[in-house]
Parts: sequence; C-alpha cells; structure tokens
Amino acid sequence: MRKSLMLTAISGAVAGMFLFGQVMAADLKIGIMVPTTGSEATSGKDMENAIKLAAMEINEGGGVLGMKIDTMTGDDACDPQQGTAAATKLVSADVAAVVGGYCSGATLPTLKIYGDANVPFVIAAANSTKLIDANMGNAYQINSTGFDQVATAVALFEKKGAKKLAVVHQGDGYSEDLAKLTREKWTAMGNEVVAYEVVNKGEQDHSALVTRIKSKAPDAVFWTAYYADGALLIKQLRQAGYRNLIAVGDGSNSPKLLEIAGKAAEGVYCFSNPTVDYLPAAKEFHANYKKTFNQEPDAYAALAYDGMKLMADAINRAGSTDKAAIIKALGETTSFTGIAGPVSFTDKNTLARSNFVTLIAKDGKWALSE
Amino acid sequence: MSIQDILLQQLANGLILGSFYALVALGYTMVYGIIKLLNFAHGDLYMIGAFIGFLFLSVLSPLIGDSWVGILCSMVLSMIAVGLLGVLIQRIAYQPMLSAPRLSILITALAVSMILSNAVMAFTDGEYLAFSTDLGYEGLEFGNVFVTYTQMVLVGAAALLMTGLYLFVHRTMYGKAMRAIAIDQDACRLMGIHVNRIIALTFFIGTSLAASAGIMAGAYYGSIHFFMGFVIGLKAFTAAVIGGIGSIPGAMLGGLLLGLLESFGTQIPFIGTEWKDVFSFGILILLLVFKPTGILGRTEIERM
Amino acid sequence: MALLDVENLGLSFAGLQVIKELSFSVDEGSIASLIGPNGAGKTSVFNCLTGFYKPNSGEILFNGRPITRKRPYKITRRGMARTFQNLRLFKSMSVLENVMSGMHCRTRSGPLGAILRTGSQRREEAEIKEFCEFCLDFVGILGEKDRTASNLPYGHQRRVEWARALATKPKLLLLDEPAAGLNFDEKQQLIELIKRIREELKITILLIEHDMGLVMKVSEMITVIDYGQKIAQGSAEEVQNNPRVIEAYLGREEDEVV
Amino acid sequence: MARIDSAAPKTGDVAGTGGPLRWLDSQKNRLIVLTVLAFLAMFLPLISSNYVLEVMTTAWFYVMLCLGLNIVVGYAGLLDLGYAAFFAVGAYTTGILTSHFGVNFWLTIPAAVLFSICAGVIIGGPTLRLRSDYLAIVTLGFGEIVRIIARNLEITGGASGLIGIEKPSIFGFELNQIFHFYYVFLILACLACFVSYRLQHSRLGRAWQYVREDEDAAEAMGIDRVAVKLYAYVIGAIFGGVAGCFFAAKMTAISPETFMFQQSVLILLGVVLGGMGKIPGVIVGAFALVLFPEVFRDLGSSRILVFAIVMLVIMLYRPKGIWPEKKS
Repeated sequence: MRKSLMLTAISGAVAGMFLFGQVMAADLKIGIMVPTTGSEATSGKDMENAIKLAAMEINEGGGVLGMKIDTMTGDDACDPQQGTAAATKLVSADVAAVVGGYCSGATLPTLKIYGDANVPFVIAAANSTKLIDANMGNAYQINSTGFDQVATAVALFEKKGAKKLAVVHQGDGYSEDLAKLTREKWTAMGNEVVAYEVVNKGEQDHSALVTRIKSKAPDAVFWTAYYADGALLIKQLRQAGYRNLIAVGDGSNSPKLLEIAGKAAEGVYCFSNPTVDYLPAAKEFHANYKKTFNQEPDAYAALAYDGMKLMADAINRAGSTDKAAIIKALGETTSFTGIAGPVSFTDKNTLARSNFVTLIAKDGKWALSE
Repeated sequence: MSIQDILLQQLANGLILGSFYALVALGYTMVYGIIKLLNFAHGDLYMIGAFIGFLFLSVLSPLIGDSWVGILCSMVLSMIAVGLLGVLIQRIAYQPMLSAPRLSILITALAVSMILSNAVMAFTDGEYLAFSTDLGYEGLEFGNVFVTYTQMVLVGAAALLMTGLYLFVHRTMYGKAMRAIAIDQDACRLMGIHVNRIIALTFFIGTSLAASAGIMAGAYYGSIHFFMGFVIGLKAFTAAVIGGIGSIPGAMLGGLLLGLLESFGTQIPFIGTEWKDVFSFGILILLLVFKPTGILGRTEIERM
Repeated sequence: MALLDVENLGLSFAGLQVIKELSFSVDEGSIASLIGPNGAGKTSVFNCLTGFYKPNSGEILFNGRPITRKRPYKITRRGMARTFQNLRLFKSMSVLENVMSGMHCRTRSGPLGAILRTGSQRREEAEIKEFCEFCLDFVGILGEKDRTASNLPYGHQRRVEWARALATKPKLLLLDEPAAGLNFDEKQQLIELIKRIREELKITILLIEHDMGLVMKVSEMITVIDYGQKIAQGSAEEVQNNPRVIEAYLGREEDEVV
Repeated sequence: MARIDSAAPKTGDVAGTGGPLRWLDSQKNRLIVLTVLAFLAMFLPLISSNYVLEVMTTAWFYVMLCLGLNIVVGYAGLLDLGYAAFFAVGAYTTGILTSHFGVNFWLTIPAAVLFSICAGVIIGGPTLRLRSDYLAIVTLGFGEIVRIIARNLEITGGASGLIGIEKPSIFGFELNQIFHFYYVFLILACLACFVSYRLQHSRLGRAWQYVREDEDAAEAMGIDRVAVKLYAYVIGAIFGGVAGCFFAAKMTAISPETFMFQQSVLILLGVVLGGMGKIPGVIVGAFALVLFPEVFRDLGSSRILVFAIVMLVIMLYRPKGIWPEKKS
C-alpha cells in the first residue's frame, strides 16, 4: 500500500513537472517579470499589481486585437540565476511580450534569453546603463537611464554651489553604476569627489563611515542606493552633526525613507522617476489602484502601468501578435502618451527624454523641489 | 576635525557597535559552551526580538509613551517572549538532534534560521518597518567627539546586562550548573543536576540577550527588517570565535574588539571602505591561524 | 645498538611536571616494558615518543636519528607503531578497512591514479589487501575481516588494533596496556602473539602493562617509573626485588599507619 | 535526588530510518527508482518544455557543486561554509579570460582548475589544522573575502559583474540552446559522480574516512591528516571551479551577488539533505534543493518558508538525510 502510494506520488510529481509551463491555449499572453519574493518583493509586487491593473482596464475596453490579455508572472527574486529561470519560464510559456524588470542585476542576464527568442520586452524600472549594451534590440526602456539621473543630480549640486562631493553606494550593480557615473561626471566638470564609499547591505551601523565622511568635509553627500539603508545613513549623518546637503537616488524614493529617518530627513533631495504623486495624469490611476489593491502605489507603479499600456498600443499598431512586428512597432512609437508622459525611443532603445524630477523632503513628505 | 578627534570618535563608534556585537555573541557562546551547537538561528532571534519589541511598543505607547519608559517595558516583555521562543526552538528542533551527526544539527539550525526570517518576511511582506521612538539627538561633546545620550544609555544597558550575566554564571548555583554541564553532561546527570532544565535556561538567557540587543538596535537605528539578523549574526559569530567560543568574557571582549576593528578599519589610509570586511575577516583568519582557540579560549589537552 | 634512545625527557602541563628527566633505551630485537603505578606518566611517555605530546626538554633518538617533536605521522613512517589504551578503531568501517589504514604510509597512489584506476594503482590495492589479510591472519581474526569494527567482541577489537599497527610495517611496536580487559586465555594468547611478533616479524616491542605476570613473563628489560621519574631498571628479577619499586607500588610503611 | 533525566536523548538509535521515506531503505527499491530516473534524465529534452529543462539544467549543475562540496564535507568531514568561493573562482576565470583576453572557452577550463587549486591551497593550507567549528568561520570568511574582492576590482566588473561572456562551441557548433546546456551539465554531473565514486573507493578515499572518524588514530597510523584534508579541499575546489566555468558560459553574465554566503549554505544544504558521503544521496539532495522551490513557486513569498519547514521535518525524521550512507 505504502509502496503504491509512493509510486503514485512520484509519478504524479513527475507528470506535474512536465505539465508545468506547457502552453495553454489562451488569449494574448503577456509575461510580467518582477521580483515577487526576496528582498525587493515589495516593489516587485507593486509593479505586478500596476501591470495587472492596466491589463484589466484594456480587457474591459475590448482587449487587444479582439483578444483578452492574460498575464503570467515570472519571479526573478532580484537574483540573476532566478531571473534566468523566470525568463525561460515565460519564453517557454510562449508569451507574446514581457513587461517588467525591476532589479538591473536580475534583468541583465535575461536580455539574452528574450533576445534569442525575439520576445518584445518593455523594461519599466531597471535602469543600469549596463542594460543598454546587453540589449539585443528587442527590449525598450521606458524609464530614464542612469545618465539622465546623473545629469539631474549634478545640475542640483552645481546650483547649490557644492564643490566637494561624497558619493556612497551599496555594492550592487545598480547603485555602483550610478555612483561611478556621478563620480566621472563630477570630476570631469572640474570638481572634487572627496569620498567614494560603500555600505554593506543589511548593516545597520554606519557611524564609522559617517565619521570618515564628515572628516572629509563634503559640501554634499549623494546616496545612490535604496531607501532602507539610505534612511539609516541619513539619520546617522545628521546625528553626527553633518549639516550640508544630502541627496538620494531614485532607489530611495519611498515614503519609508522619511518614516525611518524621521526629522533627520528634512531637506533631503531625491531624484526620481515620475511617480503617481507628481503626475497630474495619474489621478485616475492612483484612485483605481487604491480601490483595486487597497494600498498606495509605490515608486514604479506608474511606469509599470505605462509599460503594459505601451505594449498593448504597440501590438495594436503592429496589427498582429507577430513578435518582430511588435518590436518594430515599439521602436516606432511616437504618439503614445502614458500617465508619466510621452514615450519615444532613442536609437539605443532608451527613453528619448529625461523624465527625472527633483523632490525634497518637507514635513515628512516628498514634494516637488522648486 | 583633527586626526586625534577622528580616532577618538571612531573609538566611541566602535565601542557602541561592539556592545551590540557582544550582546549577541554572548548567546552564541553560551549555547555553544553548553551543547556545542553553533546556533545559526541566533541572529534571527535578535531580529524577532526587535519585531516583538516593536509590537509591544506599539501596544504600550498610547499608555506610557514611546520614550525611555516605553522602550524599557517593551524590552523586558520582548526578552521574556523571545527567551521562551528560544527554549521552544531548543526543545522542538535541537533536543532530538543531539545524538545525530554534528553537521545535521547545524543544518537544523540553518533551517530554523530560514523559518524564522521567512516567517517574519511573510508577515511583514518584506517591508522595512519604521521603529519610531521619541529619542532625541542631544548629547555631550567631549572636545570634538560627540556622543548622544541615547548612545550612552545603550552602552550602559549593554554593560549592565553583561555584568549581570557574568555574576549569574559565576555566583549562583544555576551558573555553576551551567559551567558543569559544559564540562561533562553525563557526570552532571549522575550528580542529580536537571540537565535539560539548565540547557533550557541557557537558551532562555542567551536568546533574551539577543532580543534585548535587537530591540535596542531597533530603537536606536530606527528601522527593523526581517533580514536584519543575518549580518549581525555573522558578526557576532565572528566575535564569539575571536574571543574564544564557549567563553563568556571572551564573547564580550571579542564583540568590543570586532566593533573597534571595524570602525578603525574605515580609517586605514589608501584602503577604501569597500575593503572593510576583507580587513576584519582577514584579521579573524590570521588570529585563528596563530591562536586557534581565540583570545580567551582554553586549549584542551586530549587524553589518549 | 639501541633502537630507541630516550635522554632526559621532560614534559609538563600547565606547570605540572608529568615526566622528569627520564632516560631509557630499547635494544633492537628485544621486548621491553615500561611499568609504574597509576598516574605515573607511562602513557604520557608513549605520547611523547609517538609525537602526540611535545616534550619540553630532552631528546628521543629512533634508529639513531632524532624524532623529538616530530609530527606523529612522520614518526610512524620512520617505523614506530602504537596501539591505544582505550581502543581507537575507526568504528563504522570494516575490520579490513581498519587494518588497511596502516598500509597508507607504505603506499603512494594519489587521486589521479584512483580516478583512472591505473595499473600501478590496482597492483598497489591488491598488495595492500594481501598484506592486511596477512596481518589479520597473523593475529588470528582473518575470518572477521568484513565485519564492522564496532560490532566485534572486545578481545577481537584489540586484535584489530594490533593488526592495524603491524600493517604499518614497524620496526618498533608500542603496546599501551594490551592485556587490559582480556580474560586469562586471551592473555596467554597475547603472550604467544607478542613473542611471535618478535620471532617471526623481527619487530622490537615496548609495552606498558599493569598485569605484572604478563610483564615478567615476556620482558627482557623493564623500566619502572613513578611521578614521571625512572626509579628502577633491569631484568624481571632485578626489578621485582628493588625496594624502591616495592615502595612505589605498595606505599611506605609509615603511610600505612597513617 | 539523583534522578537521571527521563528526556535524555536516546543514543545509538539508528538514525535515518524513519518517516514515510522508509520505503527508500530497501536496496531493490532504490535501484528501481534509479533506473527510471536515469531514463528520464537521458530523454528529458524530447518531452519537456524549456522551462523544465532550465530547471533540470540547474539541478544537474547543483549536483556537480554538491558532489564537490561532498568531498570536503561528506568524505573528509570538514565543515566548509565558503564553497561558493571556488565556484566564483571558476566563473570569474572564464569570464575574465574570455571577455577581456579573448581566450577560447575550453582553454579557460585548465586555467580555472589551476586557480581553483591555488585557491584551495591558500585557503586550506593555513586553516586545516583548526578545529571544525573554527574551520567553518574561516571558510565563511574566505568566501566573503573572495566575493568582496570580485565586487571591488575593476577587472571583475565590480558590482555589476561581467556581461556578454561568449557561449562555447565544439567543432564550430555553438552551444546556445538550453537543451545543449542540459546535456553539458548532465555529462558534467555524471563525470562528477564517476570521479567521486572512484575517489571514495581508493586509498585517498579511505584516508578521508579515517581522518573523519578519528583524526588522532589516523595520524598514529602514519596518515598526514593535513595533507589528506588538503587533497579533499583542492579536489572539491576543482569541482566547484569547473562547474563555475560552465555556469559563466551558460549565464553569459556573472555578478558577485551569485556568490554570497547564501549560495554556500544552499550547496551545503544539498549535501546534507540527501545524506552526506553517499553519491545518490547527494544527488537527491541537490534535486530537492532545486525542485522544491520551483514546485512550490505558486506559494509566492512563503515558498522558502515551506522549504525551510520541510527541511526541518526531514532533519528531524531522517537526520542522516533522505538517502543516507548504508552500514554493513
């Protein structure tokens, strides 16, 4: 009895393995690749929600080319290996297109997989400049790249009369990339980077680093990584008596940063992709999102939503679900305007305009600077 | 800032960081001393301590505020709760494994660690929680070195807890029983010592010390996260080994030393902060190669 | 010429002098014994000889060359093998595998040979097996070779240790209380075996033993130590009649009164 | 009150024979399972989707890594918490040599073997005299040092790592499909099994077991325990290094994040879950490691929690693993 049970269980598991990922005859299948587990799960799920919301709205409006959109999520867990598995899973499931991409590190190796399968891919959040080189022509970035962010950042530091800059990143691909670009640009402009530092992810005490930075007396500190550790750094910088300018990159654009850092965060600048709060066109999306998911949309929700809408738009313009046609249509996008603004692409498949905004923390809230 | 000021400030930084390491390292070393188990879940209990403290504080703060009194009350409650959790873990997961191969126990400990951190992740959705308290930035300036009152209280509390533990282990019957069990469990059984109860007590004290460090860290740094136990678990493990694993004063010394190493490590000329961990792990390895039992660990002479 | 020469050996642990200026020697081809009351430091002497303890002073010459403070495996390779007072078998391995450990230092094939199963590696394995079976046969437990070591009766486990030591092809064999825990018949067989090892295998033997009957029967030279110091040396009769030895074993008469 | 604890652990209890997996303790049943699985492995690419293949390729890859670590942990009994370092050495050797110097992929393998040997000797040489618990922390430290070095250096591509590593080709035939890599890793895993088996049943394999069971007795028998351990370390390193080469070739992009402490723990889990020291056990463990999270993917973020709980239950009911070493 036990034996036969065992065999049934084994054969069942094996059969299950094969069924897993097999093509199911369905409508228009669109893949979502975001981290739904792991350290960046919050942001990933938020993007997944926004994409699903867009798909729902499209379906309510009659779908794409008469077909209903059916989304399928591949979890990259913000990890290159898992990302590869997720991408292969989506490609195996024969998705017509993929929207997503949050962690640059995890997105990077998947570009080859989508490229080989020639799957159209709209990258909504990941913006390491490394992605540009690895792009095989089928991927389009609708968020501005690191270059644009650096330009925005450097402009602010100049305007505030800073000469000596301290740059701190977190030892991952995304924040190191941003930090490096900033250092290059800042020194190229004849200014000085007095400190270029790394914080190890997950460490709470940065007091030693703070002392070191303070001793170099910078006019501005630029934190290029994520909000959680950024909040701790800001708090400890202020606690140690550092009074000059602090700015943080788009990874730190979260109300959580202000909540954790408390009053220490007052006056901190943040460079950000357009998020729902500062987009007049996003009012309706904001309300719908809150109604559907009973929570506030996070930083990349608007762009993820736009990504799905853009994909549907491109498929409509292509007039078929042929992948090459969709990719061509994406490249030819000129008249699409999402809630984050108009979209068109450079010859490197990146967003033609910079959509970075500068925010400042005021009374425990992010507000548009100026 | 002059170089002297910088070094003095780093000394203060290192001592503060080191007292956290020491508190967590103590639990590692106590558990190792008594049942020779590297309790990988120890860092996660620190994390759980912070979360449970956060829960208590959010319940208590409307009544007694979220300043010192509130933090102290929730700290005591959290220490008790997490201490009991530690005992529970020992009973469920470690007790049945004592006769199994050593590596299996280690894996069990890893599994417990994963269960704890992932359970908290599932509950909090992987979010960072802001541990908002009403602690100010006021402090004293010693020359150019600035130390906040909060920092002083933290170091004081850590020192108090450690002194208490030292006295407990060396001046009470329970402490004597603990030390005896560490030497020979079977002999203790024959002498009528209730071995399982003492092991449970050891787990209780060790984990509640980790919990106390967790809630202090939460209140001091201002945020808590399911992943926060990992790094400190690793560092505390290192500290315990530096001091000589199994030795209680060794864990305190190792913790402080590691804290100082790390803060002075950032000041080494020509070496950026990105090499900080290479520096502290390098020191650790050199120390172990030349003094394998740690600073205060005893060399055991094996009888043949 | 002496095979083993111990000169002014001294060893202390945490201030406690365990061995003090001990000198003795063992002639090639002889059977020698080291005796003394409990705690006299006999096993410590063995541990110094085989490299497990590092003596603080003195010199140990084996086959004319110094082996003081050398690592144990090197000393074994020079030709000194030992057994342990408390059995130290590889418990979960078979009897034959246990004995094969002794041949390790007399063979040389490495990982590449093992992976490719080269001719020389196979020849060597066959040679190891053959010699180990010879050793097991010599101590009389060849029939047990495939059993797990820890499942054997105590007396047979002792024999596995002897066979294992013989498999290192030693010049000098150190036996640490070989008769402990053996019954009368087994002890008689042990005496036979010790003599056969010397006669047939030409191996010199040094043993620590409590069983005076056995010691007196087999030993040609006996060294008596107490509190880590040599108190007597000589043939069985000489030692038996030495007042200091009697005192060490029985205590002084004044002590008895108190 | 001289009472002896009633809840004292039962010693001598035969471990690894409990729970519903008792069925696996019969030799015949194990053979049946093995034969069926071998056939499945050979013909899998004909019948399954690319996703299944991707997962299975990862599984074979972990089989190789776990077998490598098994030599260190299972055979020689050394606790190594930094095995990912060797894997990183291999992956970065291939990555750097192919992308910066244009070296052919196949030529990077001997280089990786060489570097792995060096890494093994550097790490093992000074540390193998240490007690096992200390060894754990030292290996952990080395693992972190290797990762941080990879993160900080220019030549390793810093935190973003290396991208665009070329796919290898054999006689002009480029390996670029997932089923190519499936077979590559299947062959590697088989090779790893073969080498492990031969080593286990050799003079060196026995020496590892002697040292694992009783270091002092082994030393008294003339076995240089440091040398024997170093062999285990270096051979384990070579396994990891070679696996790393092919990993880099398959992924085409590598970054330091892949070689974190968690990776080392994962590999160790694979070794221990199935039963240390026994080749089929390690294979079962590696598969459990890769398949559990995939099968439970629908649970979303709690799947790792489930994985951990299953792991704990397995350890409690079969402390010697799913497929433990047999006693005669």
